[in-house]
Amino acid sequence: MHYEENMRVLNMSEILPLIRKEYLISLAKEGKREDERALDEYRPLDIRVNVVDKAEGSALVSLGGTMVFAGIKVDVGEPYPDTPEDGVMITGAELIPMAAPDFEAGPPGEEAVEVARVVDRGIRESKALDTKALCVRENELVRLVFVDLHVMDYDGNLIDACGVAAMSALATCQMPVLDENDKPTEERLPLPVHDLAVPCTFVKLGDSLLLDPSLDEEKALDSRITVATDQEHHVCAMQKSNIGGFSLEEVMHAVRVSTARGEEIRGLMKEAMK
Amino acid sequence: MHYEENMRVLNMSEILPLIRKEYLISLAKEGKREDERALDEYRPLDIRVNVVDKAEGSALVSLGGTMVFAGIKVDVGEPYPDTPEDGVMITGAELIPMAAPDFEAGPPGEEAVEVARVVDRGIRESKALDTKALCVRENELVRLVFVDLHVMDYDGNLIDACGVAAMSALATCQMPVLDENDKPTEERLPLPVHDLAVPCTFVKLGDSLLLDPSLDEEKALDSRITVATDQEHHVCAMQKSNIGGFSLEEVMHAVRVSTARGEEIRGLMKEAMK
Amino acid sequence: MHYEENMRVLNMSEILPLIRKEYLISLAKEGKREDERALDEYRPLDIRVNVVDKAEGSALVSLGGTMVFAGIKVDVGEPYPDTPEDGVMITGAELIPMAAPDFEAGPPGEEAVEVARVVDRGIRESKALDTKALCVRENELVRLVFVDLHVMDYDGNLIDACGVAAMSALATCQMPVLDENDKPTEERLPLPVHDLAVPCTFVKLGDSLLLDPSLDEEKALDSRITVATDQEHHVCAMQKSNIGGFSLEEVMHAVRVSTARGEEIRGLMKEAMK
Amino acid sequence: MERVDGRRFDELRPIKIEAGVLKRADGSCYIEWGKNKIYAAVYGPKKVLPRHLEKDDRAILRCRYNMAPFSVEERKRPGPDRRAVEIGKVMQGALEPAILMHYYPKSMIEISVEVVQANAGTRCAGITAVSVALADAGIPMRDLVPSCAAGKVDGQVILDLAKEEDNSGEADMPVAIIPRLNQITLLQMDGKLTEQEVEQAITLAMQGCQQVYQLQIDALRRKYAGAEYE
Amino acid sequence: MERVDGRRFDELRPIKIEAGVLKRADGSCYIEWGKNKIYAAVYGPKKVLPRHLEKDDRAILRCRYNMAPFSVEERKRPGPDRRAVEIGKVMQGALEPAILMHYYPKSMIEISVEVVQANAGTRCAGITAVSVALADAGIPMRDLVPSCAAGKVDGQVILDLAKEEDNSGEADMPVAIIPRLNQITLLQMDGKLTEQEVEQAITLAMQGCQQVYQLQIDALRRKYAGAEYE
Amino acid sequence: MERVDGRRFDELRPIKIEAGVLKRADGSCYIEWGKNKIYAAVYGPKKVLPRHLEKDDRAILRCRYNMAPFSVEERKRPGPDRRAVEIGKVMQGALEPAILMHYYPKSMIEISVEVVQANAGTRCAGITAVSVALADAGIPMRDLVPSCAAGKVDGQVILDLAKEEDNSGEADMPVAIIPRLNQITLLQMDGKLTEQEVEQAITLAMQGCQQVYQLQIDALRRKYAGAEYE
Repeated sequence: MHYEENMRVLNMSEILPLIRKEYLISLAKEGKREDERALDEYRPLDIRVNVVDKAEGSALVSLGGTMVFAGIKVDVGEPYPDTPEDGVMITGAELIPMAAPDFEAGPPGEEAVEVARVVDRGIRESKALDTKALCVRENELVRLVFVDLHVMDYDGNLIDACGVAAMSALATCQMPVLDENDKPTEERLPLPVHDLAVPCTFVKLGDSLLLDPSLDEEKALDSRITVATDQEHHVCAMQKSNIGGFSLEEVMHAVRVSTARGEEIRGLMKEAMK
Repeated sequence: MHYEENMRVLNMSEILPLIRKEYLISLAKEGKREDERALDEYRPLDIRVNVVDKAEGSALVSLGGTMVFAGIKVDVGEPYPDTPEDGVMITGAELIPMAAPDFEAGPPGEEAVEVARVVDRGIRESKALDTKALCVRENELVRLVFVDLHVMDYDGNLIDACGVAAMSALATCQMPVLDENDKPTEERLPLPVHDLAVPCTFVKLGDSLLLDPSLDEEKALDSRITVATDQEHHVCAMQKSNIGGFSLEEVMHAVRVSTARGEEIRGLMKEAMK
Repeated sequence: MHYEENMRVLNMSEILPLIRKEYLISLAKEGKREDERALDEYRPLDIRVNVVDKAEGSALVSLGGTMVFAGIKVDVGEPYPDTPEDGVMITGAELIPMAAPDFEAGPPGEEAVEVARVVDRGIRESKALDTKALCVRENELVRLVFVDLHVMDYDGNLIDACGVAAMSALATCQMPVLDENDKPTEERLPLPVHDLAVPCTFVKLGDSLLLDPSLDEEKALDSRITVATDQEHHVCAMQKSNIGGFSLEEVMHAVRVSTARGEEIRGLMKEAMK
Repeated sequence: MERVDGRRFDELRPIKIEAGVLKRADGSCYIEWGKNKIYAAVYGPKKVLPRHLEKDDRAILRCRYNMAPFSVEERKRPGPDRRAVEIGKVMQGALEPAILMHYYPKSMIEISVEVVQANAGTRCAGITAVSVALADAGIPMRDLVPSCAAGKVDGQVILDLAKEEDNSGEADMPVAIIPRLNQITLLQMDGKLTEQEVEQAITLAMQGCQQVYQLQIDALRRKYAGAEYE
Repeated sequence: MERVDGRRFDELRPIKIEAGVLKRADGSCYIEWGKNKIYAAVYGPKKVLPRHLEKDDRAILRCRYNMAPFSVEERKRPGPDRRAVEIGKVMQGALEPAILMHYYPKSMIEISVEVVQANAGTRCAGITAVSVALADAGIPMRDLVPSCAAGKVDGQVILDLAKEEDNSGEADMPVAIIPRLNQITLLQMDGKLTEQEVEQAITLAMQGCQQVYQLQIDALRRKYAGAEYE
Repeated sequence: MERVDGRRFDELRPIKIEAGVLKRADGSCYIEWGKNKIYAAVYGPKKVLPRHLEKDDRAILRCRYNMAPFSVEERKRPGPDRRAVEIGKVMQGALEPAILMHYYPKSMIEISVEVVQANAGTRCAGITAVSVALADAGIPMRDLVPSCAAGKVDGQVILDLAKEEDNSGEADMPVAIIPRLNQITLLQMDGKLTEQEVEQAITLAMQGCQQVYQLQIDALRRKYAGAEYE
């Protein structure tokens, strides 16, 4: 196909030699991957919650060699003027220099911004967090929920690891009840979390879609797509990322796999939260 | 003249070869310019107001190939401690990368800062905007008038284009009336604008003063001077800029031409505001 | 000694050739210094207070060729949540480009941060400033004391020059009394200062400890240590800095000398404050 | 279903595209899309700065999306925020596959989108304008990149949501395609859709892109009347 | 004296050290020290960027100390504050004398400490973890650098203050040493101590460092079982 | 007219200039002008950093104007604000025409003005001090650059406004000249003046500059007693 050849030249990775990419593509054509997974199979996913005492909610997620902490802090503040009855969720991601040799200190780059925003969108749009229930006094005072993603080790597929960590930390978060002066008390109440949104990310290598890309697969990718689904198997967020394109059929394949795998991951999350 | 020779070496443009500068100087000596204007003639000036619905006031000004949007947003806030009875005008200019190949993204550089401050000074000192009338409650609450200059295309003489855009946008700005709780209502009232300050900028090329410099003339300039005048032909702001100097006679020539041309530009502004 | 040889290679100054360092070390071994001081002797220390009218407190300190202004501004604001009954002291240091050919404009680097924090710690821990007496209303409003250190000329040993300047400015600071609306009045009251903390800084050159290092000695240093003492000869802050190490004996030597010299400097400060 | 502005479910807002509107830029475009007013500019190919970003075998593409402080209801602080950074990134992903990047090794193409007035759909309008600006700059491309959103409002999948529809709607999905290759190069979604609705919405958005594509071609024809395009 | 957590005056909090816990880093270490939870990572030796920092005769060392936003009581804004900048600087001064920097001219060693949960003594725990991570990365050193604080609480000099002790205490003094050289490479103090108490506290802290040293060696033994260390 | 401090309309405030007051700077000057206290320093000519700013045929000049946080009524946040950036720019424009920049190709001259106490007229005092510092640094110049403001208070054009006069005045106009060339290299104005008043004010300010010029020469004479200047 003419298109494919052009794309190959266009997206030739600067890091991994072309030959390495060709190898991964040829493997994928046969439905195989370097680490012997199926194309639609996750790496081992380990979820631990309540791992940080100082956070109101927390989770440590390992996805293959990728490791992410999510920590939740709940505060109070003013609502946004256009949503005076809604609590506010603020999601940030830091790709700290510890996590990879090429991560730089400093304000979040566009990679970190995209991770945080896609994770945030999946959770927000699934309505997993009931922001109405986080209103203290309309137009005046609401709860602010800070979700901080701290990436410790980067071995591919940050969005899914961060998404699972954030959702797990939120779902197990115990926020302090306020007294009559709006000051936090010792009493704790769970956050109003009613769903478990799960993002599933694929890369396209040649004509194949690979779920949960490893670092090497990410480096070789033509294009990337994330599909977040909720408990009722609705799609609640999508994000095509990086260079390259998808056909409609490829997108719908990604949607179908995400729905199935999302359900399995929700199972693991529930197990971890017990 | 000994001085002149030294100055020529000193200010030799790094961008335009000396030969190009010499050509422009020799033209100017005969009272001519590359685009066939007279030395004290403006390029075509086009003023359109109310071009942005979301802004309380706006103007789009084209001066030759230079194109600038001015947008006004009116908010409320605390007065400055030393002027407790005055509303506040805040002028900012952004030289966005769209406008020229060498404009960089990021916080305003010294060029953008100077443009904003000279434009601001002309309007402020002319008392065109009645800041006293923008006081809501002394010492407590006043109107804040944000004047944002967004330079889309840079073809020389930013100050004059920005000055005319800012003044035109202010003069046609309809600010929301506040209700008893200091919240904006749907009702609109014009800003209290009582004058139309106009800046006129000249460059010195050799011994000649050229009004409204084109991009090429700016690149070749020895020195620059701006004179802002008001309706009553008072000078309300001056700014000598860049390297080089002026004699007293040259300054006074610039003042006289500015007074005359300023009046013509005020005519165009009034026409555009009809 | 094996250790010493290794250290010499490790810390070889990049600026001063090894030979210069060797010379200073050999001098120090004989108890001598280039400027003929004893190892535990200060350069001439000149303290002048109330040198800036606009500051509530100020001092200009010269220590050899090092020159520092300290200026105090007193404001009001909220206390920190964990110390609701305490006024707040905020110490900042700026190593402005004027002070040395290699000082860069911009936010404070790690050198400036360390200077400010060590000076701050000495004063804070000595309890020289009675922060309780700076509380206006518990949990609500306290005095904020800004200590700004402006280094004009850098000729070695910033910490001691800055420490003496800050302490002298605080001790002579006259803050405005507040009226019933918490607004500053013309009336003045001294800051509640009950001690005079003094930092003494040493560098280690070879096996010798040199008090009050000159610029050249700093450039050649193996390691640095600061000991701040108070009126009752308590140690109230210590800071080992830079590469290299100290034996316990060396540290205790530094403590003893600091106690003695600190007392002398307090004498000079009191003289200057008369 | 009656839409707020009387459009059919598969109807675009009025779109006006003009190529070559700026003097300094190597290529430019102005687009009015409903109440959106957006400028796009292209500079390059030019020298890469800083140098270490240079690629030996192809150009690099830098995309900037920015809103003027007065382009939205509440004054926006000048300079790109996190939303703008993300849009810049997905714009790049949408456009780069259409550009023959390997024609210009060791060089840089810089793209700017400036939103002067915003009213839902700025990223689609921006991408649409940029690819016209790229053509205006003479940058060789596989194709133009038209862009258009679909969404779900009141239970129905519709094309090109206006601001009021977006605010009250159940989902919004901006899409960009390379028509000749039938590839989707921008795809984002927020809201809630079933699998079937996702397919329906993408299909509708792709049809919208085809309409936008014609408008892009028309704009270039108007600018380069007599010259052959396609 | 009865300490808040029942420890003797010269007793450390429980310490758990694990070497080699991160995949990407060249060397790494996880330490739990009382309620502190801290990761350390080492990258390098690698190329120096920016180039003008390069030294012809030795490596340069860059130290970063950072706290996660959720690691403390009040949420911390992301990124190092002034306290973190100072700690990074003194950590460098504590560690560099133990590293054979001249083995790697024109190169750079990068050290990161990330505090995930903080509870007094993070800089000592961080330095302790970093020197294990340096060993894990195979960087040649004169020795490990154990670190430990002493302080004064209720008039008595004690070892390794817990958070509650630090808050109510009269002085805190973090110390790090190079055991083989018997050199103090970290020494800070705030509070009020007499000359005698300073000597007592340093001596006690140095004894604590010796205990920590054994735990560091044990951790490396566990990781590199069979390999010889010391 | 009676001025607030009893001066004549054409009288300067008391001015004290001292050259060579800093140890590290290549040239320096301290000026007290009324209640203003200002230091100026010059470094260079030196290597240009960053390199890409280098000019093949001449030096570049960098000007920094800064106020200490405690130099004004309300504490100023450290670092230059927009006003300071503008003053740095006009200072450069005022001074550069007097410096023989082409004597030092590929090099950089750095100028700093630090205001320790401010009381109207800091930019004029700063320019005056800098040109003495330039002479102290041995930088070859066409001439010194004296600077002085004129303004209008209570309807009258007067020289060198004090703070109280500036606050209540109708116009302020800082001017700097190169005396030998009779060229105005700094000229700013805010307020309201007729054409005639503009001419009157410039003329008065230029006369003030001539007085300042003598003080500059005196200061250099004191410093370099015996050496010939002029």
